[in-house]
Amino acid sequence: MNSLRRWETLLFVLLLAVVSLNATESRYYLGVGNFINLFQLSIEKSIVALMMAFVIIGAEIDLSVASVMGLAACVMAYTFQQGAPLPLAILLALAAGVLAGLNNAFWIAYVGLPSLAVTLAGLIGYRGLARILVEDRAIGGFPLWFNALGQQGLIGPLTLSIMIFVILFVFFAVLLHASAFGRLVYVVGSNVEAARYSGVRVARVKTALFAGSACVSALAGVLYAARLGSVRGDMAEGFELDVITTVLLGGVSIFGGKGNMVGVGLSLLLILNLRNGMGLADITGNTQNYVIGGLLILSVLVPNIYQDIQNKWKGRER
Amino acid sequence: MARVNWLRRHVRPEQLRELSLLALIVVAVMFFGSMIEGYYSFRTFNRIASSVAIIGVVAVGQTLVVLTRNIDLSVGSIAGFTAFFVGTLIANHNGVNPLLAVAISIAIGGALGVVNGVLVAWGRVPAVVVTLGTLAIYRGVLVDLSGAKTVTTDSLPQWLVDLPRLNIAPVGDLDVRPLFVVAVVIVILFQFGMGYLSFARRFYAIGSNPEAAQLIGLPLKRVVFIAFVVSGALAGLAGFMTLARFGNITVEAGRGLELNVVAAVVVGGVNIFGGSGRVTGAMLGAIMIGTLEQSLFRLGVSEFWRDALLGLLILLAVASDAVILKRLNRIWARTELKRIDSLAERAP
Amino acid sequence: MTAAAELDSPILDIRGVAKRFDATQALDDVSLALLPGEIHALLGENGAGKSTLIKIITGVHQPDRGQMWLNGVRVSIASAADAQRMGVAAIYQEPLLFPDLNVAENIFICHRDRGAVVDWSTIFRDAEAILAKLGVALDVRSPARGLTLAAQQSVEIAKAISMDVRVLIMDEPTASLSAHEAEELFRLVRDLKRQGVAILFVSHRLEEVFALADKITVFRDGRLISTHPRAETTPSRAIADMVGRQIDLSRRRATSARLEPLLSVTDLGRRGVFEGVTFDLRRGEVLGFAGLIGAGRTDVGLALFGIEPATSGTIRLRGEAIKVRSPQEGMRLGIAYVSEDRRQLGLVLPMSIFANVTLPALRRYRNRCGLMRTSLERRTAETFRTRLAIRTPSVDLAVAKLSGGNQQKVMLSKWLNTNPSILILDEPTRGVDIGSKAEVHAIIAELAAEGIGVIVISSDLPEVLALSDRVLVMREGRQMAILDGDDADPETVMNAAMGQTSAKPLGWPA
Amino acid sequence: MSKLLMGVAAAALLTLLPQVATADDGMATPGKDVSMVLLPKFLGILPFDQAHKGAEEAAQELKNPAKLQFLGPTPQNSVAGQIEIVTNATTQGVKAILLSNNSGDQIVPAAKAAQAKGIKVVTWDSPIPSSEGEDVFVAQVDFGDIGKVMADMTLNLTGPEGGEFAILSASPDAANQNAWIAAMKVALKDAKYAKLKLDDIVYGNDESEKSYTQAQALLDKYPKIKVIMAPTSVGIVAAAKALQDEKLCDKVKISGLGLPSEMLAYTKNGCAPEFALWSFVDLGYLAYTTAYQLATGTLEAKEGAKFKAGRMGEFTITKDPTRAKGLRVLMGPFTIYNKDNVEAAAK
Repeated sequence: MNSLRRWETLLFVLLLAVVSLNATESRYYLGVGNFINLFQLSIEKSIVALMMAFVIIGAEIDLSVASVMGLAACVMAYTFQQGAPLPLAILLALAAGVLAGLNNAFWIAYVGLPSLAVTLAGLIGYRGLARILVEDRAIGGFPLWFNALGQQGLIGPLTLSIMIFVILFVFFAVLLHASAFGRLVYVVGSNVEAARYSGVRVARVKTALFAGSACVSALAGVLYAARLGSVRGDMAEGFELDVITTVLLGGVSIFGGKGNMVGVGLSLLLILNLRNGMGLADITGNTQNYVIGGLLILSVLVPNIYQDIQNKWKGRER
Repeated sequence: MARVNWLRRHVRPEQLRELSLLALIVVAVMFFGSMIEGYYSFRTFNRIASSVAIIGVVAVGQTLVVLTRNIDLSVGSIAGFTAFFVGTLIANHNGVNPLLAVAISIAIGGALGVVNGVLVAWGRVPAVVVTLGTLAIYRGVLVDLSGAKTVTTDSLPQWLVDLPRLNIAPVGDLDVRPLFVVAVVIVILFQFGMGYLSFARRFYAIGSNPEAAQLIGLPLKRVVFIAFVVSGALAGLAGFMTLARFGNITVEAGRGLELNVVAAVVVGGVNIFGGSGRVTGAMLGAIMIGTLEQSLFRLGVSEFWRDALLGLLILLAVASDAVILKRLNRIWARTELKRIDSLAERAP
Repeated sequence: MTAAAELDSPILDIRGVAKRFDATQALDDVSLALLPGEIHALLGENGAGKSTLIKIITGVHQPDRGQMWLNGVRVSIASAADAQRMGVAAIYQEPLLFPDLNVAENIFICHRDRGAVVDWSTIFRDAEAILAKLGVALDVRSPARGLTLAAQQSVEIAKAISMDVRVLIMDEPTASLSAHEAEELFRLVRDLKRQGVAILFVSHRLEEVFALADKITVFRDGRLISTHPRAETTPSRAIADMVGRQIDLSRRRATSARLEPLLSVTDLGRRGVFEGVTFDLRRGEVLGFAGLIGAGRTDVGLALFGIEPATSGTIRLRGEAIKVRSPQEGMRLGIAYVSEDRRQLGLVLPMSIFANVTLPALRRYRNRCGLMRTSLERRTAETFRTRLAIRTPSVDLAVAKLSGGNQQKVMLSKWLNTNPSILILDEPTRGVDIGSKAEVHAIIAELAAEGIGVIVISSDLPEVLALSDRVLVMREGRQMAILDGDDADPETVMNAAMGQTSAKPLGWPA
Repeated sequence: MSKLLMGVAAAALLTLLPQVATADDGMATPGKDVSMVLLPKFLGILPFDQAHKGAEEAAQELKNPAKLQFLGPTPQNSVAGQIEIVTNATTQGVKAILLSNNSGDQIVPAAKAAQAKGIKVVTWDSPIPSSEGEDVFVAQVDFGDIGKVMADMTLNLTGPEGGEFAILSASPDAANQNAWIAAMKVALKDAKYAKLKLDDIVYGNDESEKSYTQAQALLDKYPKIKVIMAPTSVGIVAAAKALQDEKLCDKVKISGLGLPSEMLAYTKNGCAPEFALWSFVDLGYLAYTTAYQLATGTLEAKEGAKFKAGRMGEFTITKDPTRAKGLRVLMGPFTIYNKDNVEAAAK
């Protein structure tokens, strides 16, 4: 408990440091427009990260999120191109996402396979399906209202995606921390056997986790398509790295059962500001990628080292 | 009954698993052969062989890592990193001794593997986290250090450019190409090594029962560390093979290799929970993937069916390990018990 | 092997060893000498310090203070590998085999001197030779996966022998063995003894200890209380030393008036696990399940609760035939199962007391929007805290921070909160201190008096006898007997549990 | 109707033109502080590096005190990366963005936002297909001409009897590639090329491994194929290597757009007897000069505007005939390389 709170404090201090560094280093940083951009440029990943937090707290992992994003976008584009009205195409895309999630859930929750292997298969397989649909083409030419939803502010400068993100963040925070479902996710993540012996329908909880994760990813995929105005088979490739990093950096334990939405929110802000700051300092996306990769490792390594030191210290105290 | 017993005594469930994969490959080849004109040709063989070579070598290292209940997702980045830097080195110093170049490749790969190994074994960071991180880091460092350059064939010495089409032992039209030979040698070496070296048996022990390994004092951390170093070193070698095969190396070389390799290992029957699986199985997995990769597009269907099928194959492989193999093991154990019982009865 | 002259000087001499973990003094100034050709038994309740001592001897832990002398030389055992090199080996309750390695490899896994290359034909031959010496028939080429527990223990012993062991530590090696298998094991142990090996034998079964040991040492609260040659002590004295006082678990008198059966079980079975279980459970009755570990008692409990559903037989609840296919169904029918393994199966350790208490009945604490009513949860937890005297500063505390006895009470609260009509308690006092044990017993009696039908599964025979109205005895997945009230004396129960009719079990308090 | 309107508008522009031209005469004013971002499709291949060199050369000549930022995404992240870089550059308030567009029209919202803040968006190498959000496109050569040249080179290699060929392109969203392929298809309608048959178009995504295997795949799938046309510098070398490794250089030929230094060996051994290219150094130089003049106000992005681009001489902004809308500066001819001139160019 204590160490958790300490982690969030650390994140907060880091966030303050990054914000003040950015503010002194770049005079363009503090501005409404930049803050909107900062969110908007990674908004889809942020949305997916919210649900990924649930999955990892439930002691599972979903590597297929980025491929599901791509699959949903491609299903939408393909059916639209085949003549379906766009709202219908969007519904089909979301349905495809849910199906993908249910497929993951079936193998994990009912057959009992490790989620790492199943979602790795999903990472490869769903991407394959997406590319079968659109092959090497780029499909665009969506109605203007659709592109506008992705690109322009809906209320003031706030875009639809940002508003969806904010609503989902509040919703998921309540769901995780105050609802019965959230309680069950923690229970399953902490001790799945105890959950089973307490009459918890573990398979159902896991199904909800993976279906939810895929559904949110599909939504994010559609939003991504709206923001870019066109769809390609390789859309969102590699996003899973950023999403998982965000969640782990937020203090969610890779072994499940630990973590909270405040931490995830702080880690999101930290990563977004860090990326934005580096972007404004003309550091390319590539460098940003490996800084994020380093953060991912450090977010687990540092608490480990801290624990070691603490143990040693205790040993000496004796 | 007698036949079951014969089977039981001579074939282990794991070998049965490999045999069925082999059968699946034969079926796939026959299917493609019936659908595609001129499929049974040496060209097809060469094509599959050279695409299998690189995946196969890395899959051998990945097998060791997976045996210890870990995973190495950074192999693609390691291979790319090595291919690029050794490529640059050779481009700048055309006189570099070929063997030295190979040694440097292995050393670079091994060094990157050391980082993974230290973080996993001593830093106690889960392998997925470490290697997902180094996947990004190694690639990122490569792009930054490369200064936006490309290694191109024209800057490489002739021996390297000619390497992939060199024919070691011409058997009629059949070309036996060096890359494939390297892969086969590595597989044979490791197959025997894993079977006969005392140290290698510890990989199985540790993946089989890590708690017990700890209690009886097996060097758990060292073994995990070495698994990552070997995986890195072989990925480095694969980097050199990539350089030789493609000649032109951009900073993107080897991207996505890790997915193929993990797929090969899992399809090849190496248990994702560690402890069981063989190098030959991983190689068969690589051959299955290579066959799909090199054949599907000739059917006239989208090349991307390969990925969809690959996802399905992984699922089926893991599911069959979890469900069918467990049952087979139980049957095997039961017949064993019966045998002991009857022995005990005979000798009171 | 060992010269007679050396017989008096200890192989392993432990002098003044102490070890502390955080707040607990796990071992305090313990001195112990193991002589060659001697079986030295170690007794003590859970947490008395036995396992800490074993871990220090095998190099898993380092002592804070004290010395160890091996064959008259002072040694420090820094790792498990060190211990092996010095000829110190341990066999645990759960065999530590590698399921994917074959039998021969398992036997020789600790050998570091067999060269870098495995010579399979030699290793198979050597393994066969060792097993033949032990009189065990096993295929040395087959993997350890799928061997019975007894066979696995044989492999463990073969492993110890192969290393030319001088000190063998056996930590509850018979806990999972059938009587016949245990007898086989003892034969091997006596063989080793004849060869001059010093054996440290840890067991909870007094009858084994008194049948086997030459010397008996009792631990309590990390201290060595007494060491006696077997001839100079008695089981009741040993128990007194273990608990610190003479205990009197007075017999619960069976209430005479019997109502109609609450639960009727006929010929219940689960394929390959247990079969032919038939009994009635009445309201207000405590039915004891006795038997050795692994006799299938827990499996019957799991089948009744629905975690591992039965595959044959019928269950009737208040006369109506029911099927229990999942824990949810079990709970709906008013059945509760309190698991034997608190830490793994019973509690969610990092979570608060109240969250654990309300977990099975989560639905009742949800408002219409699906949000948790935590104040109501806290109130429930407070009720149980008072009722069962759970000692904790707050119900918000993580369960992990409670003592074993209080954790057990949280488990009870959790299931009482589902208002069960049938309560299945699996090893309700395992790892619980003696004071809490009495409290738990009182609670069980109280619950029965309230009309709940209680099934108590326990390996602690005095406990079963003291608590139960009737005792059901199981052995190797079969029901051996149901003993009514006064018929249930220790001898009868043990005879039924061990499948013997003649041999009187040794060492039970008279 | 719209044509008429455009005609009127063009006429109106023409009348305005002399005034603009006289205002500053299309001559650059050196020494002005103009911050610029040079944004290639992605980092890591030679042509873009050459363009960077050319741009730096121009920057020195113009004595621009502001450092030129050379920022690019990684290939796998090209679209999102380009959008991010354009957006950040907009926030930073640079004066001009030099973009080789790899994002199709996906870049439009970001580019428009940049223009709204007064930033000049000059595309080079690859334009924005709809030309929205773009001030002017600095075209290396006329895209229609490339189509014709590609058709000619193919016919040269197959000989008059014609035959089957395939195209190995970069990414499906690269506007320049798509325009060239489209132009080639138009050119193929001419009776002269009636015997050429286009089998397939495949994409190597500017990754050499993917391009290599795609080239192999073409050889397997179309046994009668005679030419692989690869209008991308990464694809053409990879395909040439594949052909060489397959020992098929005597039956199948490679052609397309490539760098002489990288193609030297293949031209000499006959795998790729003929290919074309322009100077990326010049392209970078011209793009920089154009953007500098637009940003300093000595040039306006209007049809007919003339300007001097240092060592490269005078250029005129015209309508882009290869797109529905949009303006372009046409750099000038490309060179066709063969065994006679490739060695000299490779140095």
